[in-house]
Amino acid sequence: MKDSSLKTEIASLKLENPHILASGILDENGYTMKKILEEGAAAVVTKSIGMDERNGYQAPVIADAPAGLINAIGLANPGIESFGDEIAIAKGSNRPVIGSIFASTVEEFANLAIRMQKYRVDAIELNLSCPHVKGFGSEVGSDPDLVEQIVNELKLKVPVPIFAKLTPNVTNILDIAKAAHKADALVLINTVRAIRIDIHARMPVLSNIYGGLSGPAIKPIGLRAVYDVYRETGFNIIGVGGIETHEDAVEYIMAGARAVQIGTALMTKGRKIFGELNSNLLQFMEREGYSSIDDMVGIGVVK
Amino acid sequence: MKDSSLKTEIASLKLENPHILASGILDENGYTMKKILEEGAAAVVTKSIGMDERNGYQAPVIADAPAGLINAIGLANPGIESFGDEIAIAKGSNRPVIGSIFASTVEEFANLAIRMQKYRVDAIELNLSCPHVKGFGSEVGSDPDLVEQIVNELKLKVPVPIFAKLTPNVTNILDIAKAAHKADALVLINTVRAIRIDIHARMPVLSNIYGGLSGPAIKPIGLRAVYDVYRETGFNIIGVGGIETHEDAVEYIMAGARAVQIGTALMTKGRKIFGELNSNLLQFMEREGYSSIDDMVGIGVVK
Amino acid sequence: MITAFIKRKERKTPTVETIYFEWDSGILPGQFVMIWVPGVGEIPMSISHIGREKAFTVKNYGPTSAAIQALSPGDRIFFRGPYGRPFQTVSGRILLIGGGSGMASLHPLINNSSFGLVAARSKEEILFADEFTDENLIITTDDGSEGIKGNVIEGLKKIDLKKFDMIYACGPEVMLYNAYLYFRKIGVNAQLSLERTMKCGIGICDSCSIGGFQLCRDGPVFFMNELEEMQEFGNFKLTYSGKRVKI
Amino acid sequence: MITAFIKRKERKTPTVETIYFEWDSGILPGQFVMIWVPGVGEIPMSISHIGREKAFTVKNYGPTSAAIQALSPGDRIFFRGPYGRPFQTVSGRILLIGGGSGMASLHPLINNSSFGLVAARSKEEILFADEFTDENLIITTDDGSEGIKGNVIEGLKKIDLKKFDMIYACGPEVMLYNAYLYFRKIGVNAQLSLERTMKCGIGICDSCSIGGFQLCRDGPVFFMNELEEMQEFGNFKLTYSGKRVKI
Ligand SMILES: Cc1cc2nc3c(=O)[nH]c(=O)nc-3n(C[C@H](O)[C@H](O)[C@H](O)COP(=O)(O)OP(=O)(O)OC[C@H]3O[C@@H](n4cnc5c(N)ncnc54)[C@H](O)[C@@H]3O)c2cc1C
Ligand SMILES: Cc1cc2nc3c(=O)[nH]c(=O)nc-3n(C[C@H](O)[C@H](O)[C@H](O)COP(=O)(O)OP(=O)(O)OC[C@H]3O[C@@H](n4cnc5c(N)ncnc54)[C@H](O)[C@@H]3O)c2cc1C
Ligand SMILES: Cc1cc2nc3c(=O)[nH]c(=O)nc-3n(C[C@H](O)[C@H](O)[C@H](O)COP(=O)(O)O)c2cc1C
Ligand SMILES: Cc1cc2nc3c(=O)[nH]c(=O)nc-3n(C[C@H](O)[C@H](O)[C@H](O)COP(=O)(O)O)c2cc1C
Ligand code: FES
Ligand code: FES
Repeated sequence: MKDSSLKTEIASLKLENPHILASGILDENGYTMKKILEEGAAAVVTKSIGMDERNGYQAPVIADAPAGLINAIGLANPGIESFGDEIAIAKGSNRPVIGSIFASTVEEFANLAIRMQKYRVDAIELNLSCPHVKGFGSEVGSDPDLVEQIVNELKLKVPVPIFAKLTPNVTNILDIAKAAHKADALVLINTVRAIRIDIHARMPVLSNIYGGLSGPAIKPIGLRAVYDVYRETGFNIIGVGGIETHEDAVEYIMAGARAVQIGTALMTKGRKIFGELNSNLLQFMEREGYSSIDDMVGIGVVK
Repeated sequence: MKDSSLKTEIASLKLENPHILASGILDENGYTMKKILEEGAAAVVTKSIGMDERNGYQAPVIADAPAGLINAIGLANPGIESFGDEIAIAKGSNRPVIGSIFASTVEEFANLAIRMQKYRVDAIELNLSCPHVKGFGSEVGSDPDLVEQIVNELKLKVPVPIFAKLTPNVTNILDIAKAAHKADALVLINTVRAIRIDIHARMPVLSNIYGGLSGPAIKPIGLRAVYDVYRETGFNIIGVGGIETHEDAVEYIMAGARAVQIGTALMTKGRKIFGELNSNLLQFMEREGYSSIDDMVGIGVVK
Repeated sequence: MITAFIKRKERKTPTVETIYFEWDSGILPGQFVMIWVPGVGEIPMSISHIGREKAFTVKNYGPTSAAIQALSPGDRIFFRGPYGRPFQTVSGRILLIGGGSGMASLHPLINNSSFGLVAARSKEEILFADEFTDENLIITTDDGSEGIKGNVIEGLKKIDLKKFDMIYACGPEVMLYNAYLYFRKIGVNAQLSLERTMKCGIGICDSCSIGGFQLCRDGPVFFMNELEEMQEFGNFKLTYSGKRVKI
Repeated sequence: MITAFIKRKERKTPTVETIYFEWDSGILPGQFVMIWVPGVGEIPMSISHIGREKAFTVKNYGPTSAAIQALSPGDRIFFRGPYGRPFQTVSGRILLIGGGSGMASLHPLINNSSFGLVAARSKEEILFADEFTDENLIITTDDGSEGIKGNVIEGLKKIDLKKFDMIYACGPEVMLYNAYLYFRKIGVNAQLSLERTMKCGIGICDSCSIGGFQLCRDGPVFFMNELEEMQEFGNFKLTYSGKRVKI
């Protein structure tokens, strides 16, 4: 037994623990974000925000899946103009707020980033990976040239750390990761393209037909992405996909992640998950003799 | 209530029911295949067979995953030379045996297909999709030109139906599906690239590090592939990925599959699964008023 | 998705219908399901009848509720749930305060001795009032076409709230907020079932949140002391897009 | 993957060790686990001690079993299971027939009155013989260094098999096949625990199959009548690659 610390760093962003709320889950309302930070999350990523207000898709926007969930919220968001209030409320917690943005062009990404920065976010996460909205997300994020241009432009325009969130729905995620090499960290992974059909209704459940699969089902896919990218590049990585327990978080950290994000587990475990992860991870580290998160990063990777 | 029939056809292959044993699961030993056909499978696909004997990877070759399984058997097989006996034993059941083959060049595929045909298989399935062996499977199957050459060459060389089994580990499965358009049917999907790390051993569980995720976890991913390809092309499709119940099978059929394959469910349900699927599917069809499988193919697809 | 068949329907008001179906599930008063009409939409709906035979009582607001009312006996319904924290039941005298279709979620609480304060726009829209005895019922209508003319507060003023062991209320947020302020002034405890836009119903999308709580999961029923700390209650809500607006 | 810590080890023969560990799981006689030595390999192993304290008894055959024996008390072990259909236990007199490390899987069946036929290559390799009373024990060794010189069948000939309520046997397939033929001739029932190459342990890879049955799941224990219909028993098996070879 020794004293262990949960602290970790991603680029210049200092975190009290490695557990961050993932984008799109309980992060549209400032009061909710504030509550989740108070529950123990080291930081929250906001819902992905675009230039204009979007209603997203008509419900049903979620469908069940084995050990997971399929969603097609459709990038519902109030538009960057209206989002400052929510960030201000969330920042009342004095913990980092990471602003997620989505767009279809370099210019829009830059525009959004500049405005997010004015709202005093602590980092900006680029959603290059939403799998279910035409013209955004993974359509942008599967083109290495476009990814490179967006990341490079943002690094020129805004001083806060830039995180690039990538899609697993590509033949080779390494190509995209390398294209985003100027980002301060990569966020791996977003959801996996998926469908659910109701055999009695005889049609897809989601009003948008397609959605993104999240939850434990995709954990082995997320781990593969983190492992691959870490082994080949050594980049800063934030792991996300199917994390429900501290063991899942450790698996991602040993595959190379310096922090992790939690999304769908809010459904299965509720907001209290952050407190549980923190105390269970600390116990694990003390029992196994790790003094810091850094001691564990990438140690599961076979060179 | 009316009389329903489970019969279905894929190209010229007539099947008593839509439930086929997937390649790589309980299909290396002729006696096992024969037993599974006797249990009610409409057909079996053999383990993927190559030119030469291969031991595959050292155990551990499987690792657990949420609602699934990760495997890296490594294309263990006795080589085409030695496989005739097993097919002969399996064919004692008088039900179709589909020979699966893997190779890295067009010539080897042709060579294997010709020899499979001599063993009197009823169809040949091309494994263009194994995700965990370098130089084979999905490395071949993610190159549309190579896929097209292989399929076209085989259609010239062998008269039995040719099924092309595709990988979901690509940016756009439609491109590959279209390249394989001369195949008599497409088999969708093979496993999804994945990793499992043991946090106490501090290393990947599989001796090969990487493996392929199968089981219920990938059902929404397989359905997406079937739905997409069926909607865009109307090709004959055999659905595979995470099928455990007749509802799962119906979901695939409504997404456009004319038959389905079952693999990992043999682990959770045992060999008796085929009998159960047959009787439950028949009951469902009678209750819901479908007289044939054909009545259900693709009806869940929104045009 | 759960499916069931509609057994029968009862028209309750010009806009409200009760739809009965068989569902073998233990539901508690105040819980709800998400009902899906394939090709139309999915909306939250309280289970108004929780015995062996289940029912919901739906008001025709817009496309999805209209599509539900357009279904016939024998038709299939699709839903998921049950969701939500139910009303906490107590022994003793209870007061039920329902505004409009809000009576639907209170319906399972009605018993021989319960007292009802039923509010509606007008006479035609009064819901479930016939299930209370005459001496245990007060009606208010906005237009005065029956009972007291005015809103729920006008009705509340006629009642000695202190004689009840628990007060239950459900209806539009403005009504609930005013009732809440009144209860606070009088100093009585109560359970209020709120409504917000709901997309997921399972506590992840944030569209139903109120002061950091997810109505679909932490609620829809909240106690007075919980409402106290919810900065947004009666004040702000987010629209379908997530835009903050005044209530 | 389950993990536990080694408590202690006991050397049983020059090649065999019993390794004790704590594992809170209900194991039945004849069941096995897949033991993983990270970086080396994964192999099937019977649980030889199934009480509160568990143990397996491992013979040094090759790389993975050697690596297991190289572990020390306090070291972590990794395994998954328990797997397999156990021995069916009976009340009455039982005969246990073990060849080599085959005694490991029979060990949990040993009781005060059980009779043992323990076969080994030579004196040094005799396993668990000391757990039978002298009058209830026959030993055979291939080289005659102890007990009867010869194989198990030589020992069987000395025993009146009919007086046992059940016979249990475990060892190399050639031995088991000959025993099976002998039992059939005499007309007695028996349960035989077989061995085959195992990769998955959970009934999907086909590497352990025998006559259509998966040894890891339908077995490893089989009854006489089941062995009867297994065309491959004592005859053919598949190698690690899946190639059919004569046994
Ligand atoms: C816990 C709870 C219990 C309830 N119980 C009952 C009950 O028992 N009885 C009852 O009558 N009512 C009940 N309601 C209210 C009921 O859910 C609403 O009346 C219902 O949502 C109305 O839907 P509609 O489609 O008929 O009408 P509308 O409100 O016109 O349409 C709503 C539909 O459109 C979607 N939508 C809304 N705004 C937008 C937008 N800007 N862009 C795109 N889509 C949008 C919504 O998700 C929904 O699918 C309850 C509500 C809650 C929260
Ligand atoms: C149900 C069951 C219970 C058992 N119980 C016991 C027990 O209690 N005690 C005991 O001592 N033994 C037991 N065994 C036998 C034990 O599992 C083997 O002795 C063990 O597999 C030997 O492995 P090894 O690595 O030490 O030696 P080797 O046999 O030299 O190596 C085997 C290893 O190599 C792999 N391998 C084998 N052939 C090849 C090849 N051609 N190419 C690549 N890899 C290959 C195998 O998967 C394994 O990992 C049991 C076996 C079974 C089936
Ligand atoms: C309901 C829902 C909404 C989501 N919305 C977004 C989003 O707006 N932007 C984004 O980058 N990711 C979004 N995601 C993806 C998650 O941030 C995360 O990458 C993914 O769900 C995998 O993590 P999990 O398994 O922990 O949920 C969403 C996921 C869910 C389930
Ligand atoms: C243990 C195992 C071995 C497999 N081997 C092969 C193979 O040799 N060839 C092949 O085409 N697919 C192979 N597969 C993939 C399956 O045929 C199937 O495509 C996949 O497992 C998804 O179906 P399931 O979820 O029903 O298992 C294998 C799968 C498993 C689990
Ligand atoms: S409806 Fe999604 S959080 Fe409540
Ligand atoms: S070891 Fe794989 S089927 Fe038995």
